[in-house]
Amino acid sequence: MLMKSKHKLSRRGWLKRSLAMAIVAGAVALTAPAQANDTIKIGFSMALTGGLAGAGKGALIAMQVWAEDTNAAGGLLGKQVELVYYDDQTNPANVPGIYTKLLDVDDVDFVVSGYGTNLIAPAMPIVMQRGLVFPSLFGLAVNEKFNYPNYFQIMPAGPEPLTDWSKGFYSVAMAQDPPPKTIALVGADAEFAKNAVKGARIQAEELGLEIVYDESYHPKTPDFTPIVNAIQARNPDMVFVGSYPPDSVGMVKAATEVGLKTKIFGGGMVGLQFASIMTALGPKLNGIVNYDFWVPEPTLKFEGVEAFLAKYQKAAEGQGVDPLGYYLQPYAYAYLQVLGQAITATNSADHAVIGEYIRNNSFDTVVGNVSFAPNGEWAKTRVLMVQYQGIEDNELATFTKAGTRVVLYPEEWKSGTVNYPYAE
Amino acid sequence: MTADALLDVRAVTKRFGGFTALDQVDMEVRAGERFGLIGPNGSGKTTMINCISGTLANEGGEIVFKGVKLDGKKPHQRTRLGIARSFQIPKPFRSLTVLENLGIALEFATGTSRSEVQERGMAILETIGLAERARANAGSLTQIDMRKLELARAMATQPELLISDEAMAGLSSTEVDDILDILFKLNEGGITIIMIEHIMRAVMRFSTRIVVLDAGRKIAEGNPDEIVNDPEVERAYLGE
Amino acid sequence: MKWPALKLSPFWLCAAAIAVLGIAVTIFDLFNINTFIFFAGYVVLQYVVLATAWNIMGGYMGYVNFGTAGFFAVGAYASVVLYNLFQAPLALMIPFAGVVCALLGLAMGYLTLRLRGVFFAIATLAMAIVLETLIINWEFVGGATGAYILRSREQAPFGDYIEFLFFVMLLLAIFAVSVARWLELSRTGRGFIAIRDDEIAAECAGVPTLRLKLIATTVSGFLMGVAGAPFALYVSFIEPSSAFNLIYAVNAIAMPMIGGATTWLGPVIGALLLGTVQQVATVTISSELNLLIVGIVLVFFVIVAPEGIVGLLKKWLGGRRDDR
Amino acid sequence: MFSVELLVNALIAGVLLGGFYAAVSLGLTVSFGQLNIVNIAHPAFIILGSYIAYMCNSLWGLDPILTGIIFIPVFFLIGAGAYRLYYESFERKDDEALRGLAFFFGVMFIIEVALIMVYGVDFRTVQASYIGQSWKAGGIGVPTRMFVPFCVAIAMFTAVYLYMSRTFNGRAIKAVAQDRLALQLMGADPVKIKQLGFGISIGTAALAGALLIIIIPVEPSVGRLYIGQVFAIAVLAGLGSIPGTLVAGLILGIAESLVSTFFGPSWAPAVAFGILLAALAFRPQGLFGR
Repeated sequence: MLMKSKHKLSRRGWLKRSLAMAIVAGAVALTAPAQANDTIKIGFSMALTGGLAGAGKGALIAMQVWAEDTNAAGGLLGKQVELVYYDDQTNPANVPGIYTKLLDVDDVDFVVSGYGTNLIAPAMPIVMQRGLVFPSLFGLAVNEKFNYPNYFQIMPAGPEPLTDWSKGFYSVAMAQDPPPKTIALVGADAEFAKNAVKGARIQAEELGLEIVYDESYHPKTPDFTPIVNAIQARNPDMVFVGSYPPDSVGMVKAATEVGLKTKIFGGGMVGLQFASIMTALGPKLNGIVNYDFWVPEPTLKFEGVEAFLAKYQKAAEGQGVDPLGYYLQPYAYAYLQVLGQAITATNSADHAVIGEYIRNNSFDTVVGNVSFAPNGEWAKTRVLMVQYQGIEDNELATFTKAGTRVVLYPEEWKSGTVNYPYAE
Repeated sequence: MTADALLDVRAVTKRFGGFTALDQVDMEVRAGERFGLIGPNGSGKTTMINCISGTLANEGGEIVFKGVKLDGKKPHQRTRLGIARSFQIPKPFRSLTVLENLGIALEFATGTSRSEVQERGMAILETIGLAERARANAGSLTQIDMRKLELARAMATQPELLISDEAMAGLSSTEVDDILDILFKLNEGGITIIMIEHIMRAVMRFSTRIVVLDAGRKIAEGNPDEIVNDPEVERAYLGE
Repeated sequence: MKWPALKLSPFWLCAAAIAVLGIAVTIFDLFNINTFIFFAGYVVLQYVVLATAWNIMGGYMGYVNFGTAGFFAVGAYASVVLYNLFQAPLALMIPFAGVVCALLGLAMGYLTLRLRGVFFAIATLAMAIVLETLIINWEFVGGATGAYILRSREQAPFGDYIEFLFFVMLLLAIFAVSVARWLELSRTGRGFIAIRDDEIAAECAGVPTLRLKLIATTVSGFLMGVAGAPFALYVSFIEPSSAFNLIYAVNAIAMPMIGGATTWLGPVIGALLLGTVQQVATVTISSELNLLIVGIVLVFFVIVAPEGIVGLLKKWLGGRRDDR
Repeated sequence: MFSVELLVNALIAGVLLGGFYAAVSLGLTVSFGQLNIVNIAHPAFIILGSYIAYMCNSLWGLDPILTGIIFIPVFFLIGAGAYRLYYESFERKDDEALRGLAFFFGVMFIIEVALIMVYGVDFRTVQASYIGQSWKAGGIGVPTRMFVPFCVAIAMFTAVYLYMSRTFNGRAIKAVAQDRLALQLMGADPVKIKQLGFGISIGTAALAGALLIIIIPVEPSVGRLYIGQVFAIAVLAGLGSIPGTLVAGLILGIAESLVSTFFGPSWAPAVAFGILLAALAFRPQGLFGR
């Protein structure tokens, strides 16, 4: 056909053009920012959009506070610190590219992880290949498979993250008289919640508790009333929940509406630590026993944490992030503190030397004294079990006061006593 | 059934929910015939065509074409057996040229090789009178040309039986004559034609035999004269 | 008509040249290309495969598949299954994932293709969600917790493993585009167009529409599956919410639309362009604007340039079909 | 584990959830079912409604349902404008199947990202007196957080149903996709009628969004999760049938609730979509379809 030959010509032209376009675009990507050797660059990916962006943005602000603090104090190895970061869009597929860009194009001196297990794991092969020190932020049992000696995880889950997570929940419950006999386990069908429930299941079996309900739900479940009803029908003494922010809210609402009767309720509910959700739920939180990482109780006023929070809260204004910054933010500051202290102490930029130092020393940070187990987790768990107590309104200020989230566990940091049972 | 029946429709029934569109309709089309199928709106003409061409499945009765039972056969299989149809509302392949439209039918229905499409397609377009529009986009045709394309594409499947579904609706009287001429010419070439039409003048002039449907039932059958004088037909069209 | 022989040669010449170039930069480290380019390039090429696969259904036949992420994820998880069973090599994973997804496409086709186009689109959406639920509840592949797949550091003779992955994806992209182009130029491809323009008319013109649609879903599924097969190796850790990420579905639609959905070249251009822009934006803009680009570019193109870039180029080069 | 009490509770929860599902799908029944416009961005408009309810609630303490009602006219205008653009760009050129779909896909993304830029990705909730209460009789409980949205949903259904069946314009909307010509002969401009219909469709999103944020916390991309559900209901209903939408919503709600109560909640969404796939495969015209 006549026209077809014309097509052929132009098609060939397009192919050339599209190739040319790809090459040009690639070249743009290659163009590195101006190289400067008078700074120490720390690179990372962070979830600034997508599902984990709330946490990611908060972490980023905390990390920027650390950089300012460090630079004000003279930097590291006599050089100013510069943070180089990219948005991973909460998509793990973006992570490998970002870390190679950081290392090969931006020539960063150090890398630290982004936020969350899914976004930490994809970077592991790259940092392992190059033998880099890799401080990580809130990954759950990432190193179980990789067994990488230079991996250091700042979340205080402890050397056995699966079970250490809910240890406090059982410890508080089993100390009661009479101790509970039955437990219901419920969790979202997603990475963290599954692990949290798994750990809770292992311990329930070890303690000889009868598991009367053990189900997971789809993370997008809109109404939790049927689930709470089904749990209530089994009358468990304990209810352990592994959930994410929206379903934590749904679960708490449904529990108050149904009038869930159990002796202890909570455990691994992510989101109840966030200012926006605490103010939304207000008094409905009373009695819930849930994990936490930092709360403004007198036992947890570590050196520098209040100064940090003041700076963070100022920087966070109008950024659409958590205005209090208790949960994750001090740890985002601390994992850089660990790296910075190790660099200063060894006076070296050699990853092997620094890794060796971190493995063998402890660090005073805004989240307290940190030392790492051989698998890179905290040497000793410090997942707090706190109970919401005496909350009467939905004001933000309420949650800045001591006594609203009383630390029950670990014993070392205990700041009050448990109200038991949850509801009868 | 007579020996020379090309298409034999036996007691065909089709229901849509509670509505019976065709009720035990029998009809027989002989080879080489010019057959008219008429009836008021909603009488079941289009449903009948859809059952014959296979776009609808009849529930009762059977349809036999050249001695082959059509039940369960897909429309494209019936097309390959030699039943072609045009559509009341033209359905051209809009992103293709007129010739390429025919190419689809030629390649798929008759297995014409790509290299012969041009020649055979152009031959059909000559017959239909659409040759000079061969390279035009099918979507850009005028109404009359679209009707012609419908017929041309149907012809490209090399049918023995051509069903023309209201190919003249909305056309001017010279255009109607134009289409009629084409259909006569095709019939002379040996193709049996079923014409569904509202334009009485055209049906009566064209058909050698006519079946009248009303409310899903066959109410009359015969040559044009008999039909015109049938009281039942009159009642169906004019109401009681 | 003498064009088939003539027409094949420049395309295959280009394909061969690209493959040779791929070998040169991966095995012989020609141009000393930065590792980052391989990582980014892998993602872009993966989109070339996905967009091309989508376009076989969407562009040629007019059946919009919202379930690209479902096929992609099933391909990725098929690899996880093989890995968990006996640490299968990638060379086995790819055909296995392809066959699994081809069967999935066939099954989906049987189930849904008698439906009108829009219903089909919704059914694909539902199917992706059902598949995600199944994977979430399947502990063998990690369930909701996810699964680790440890890749080796190096792969001879490519050196760095990512160079190997990049090269594999390059071959897959060439393969996918060749298949799409071959379909487009074949009788089957012309049947696809007839189905897109009017399905009933196509059927009545002798086109076996159901069979062609099943061919399309099967081939399209196969290609989406092979695109997903190396994914777990690329990210090392796979869990349902990232494997079923909606971005794959969105990009698989946006890329052909932007490039031009009626030819094999459209999705290639769209994927190279949009994919590269996304990769560049990831390391430059780093904000919500990144997502906004996809949305705005997509809306802009469908309104202003319905034929995509290919259509624009066609006009610009004056190679427009004359109607008269 | 089975008891009558549990069954009754599951049914109540299912009915209440189903009413809400139906409210969320109503707009799509009008646009997709009656006007033949595949507005894949409908859930995004609902989320926009949620955020407006959130904004008014957090700034001035306005009741979310009241906000929803106030904003119906605003959304109506947005919808009418969006249809105009859609018509000029796609429908007039007979190009809605592929590009129109892609257009709404893009719109969905733009709304989502715009919300992220303004509000961030935190989950937002509203305060109202009826959230967190419940009526109890024996072991049976009715949470008002679900009951109030259910009542509003029923009211909205009744209003739209009456409008569509009792007024000239309403009947014209129902007819427009089937028979444009007849409409023109009756002196109605099909484009204007579709504009009106699409306006109503988007208008319902304002109120549905308010209901959504009463029931669950909302973040900008949560709408995506509901695309499947709302289309499932619209299809199951038989496209364009308003009573059918209500019934289909209830069926989905009850199915999810029963499965969630008795078989384990992780299968609830799969069962719902199983129903959809079965409906598509065996009865594509839907429950109330023609």
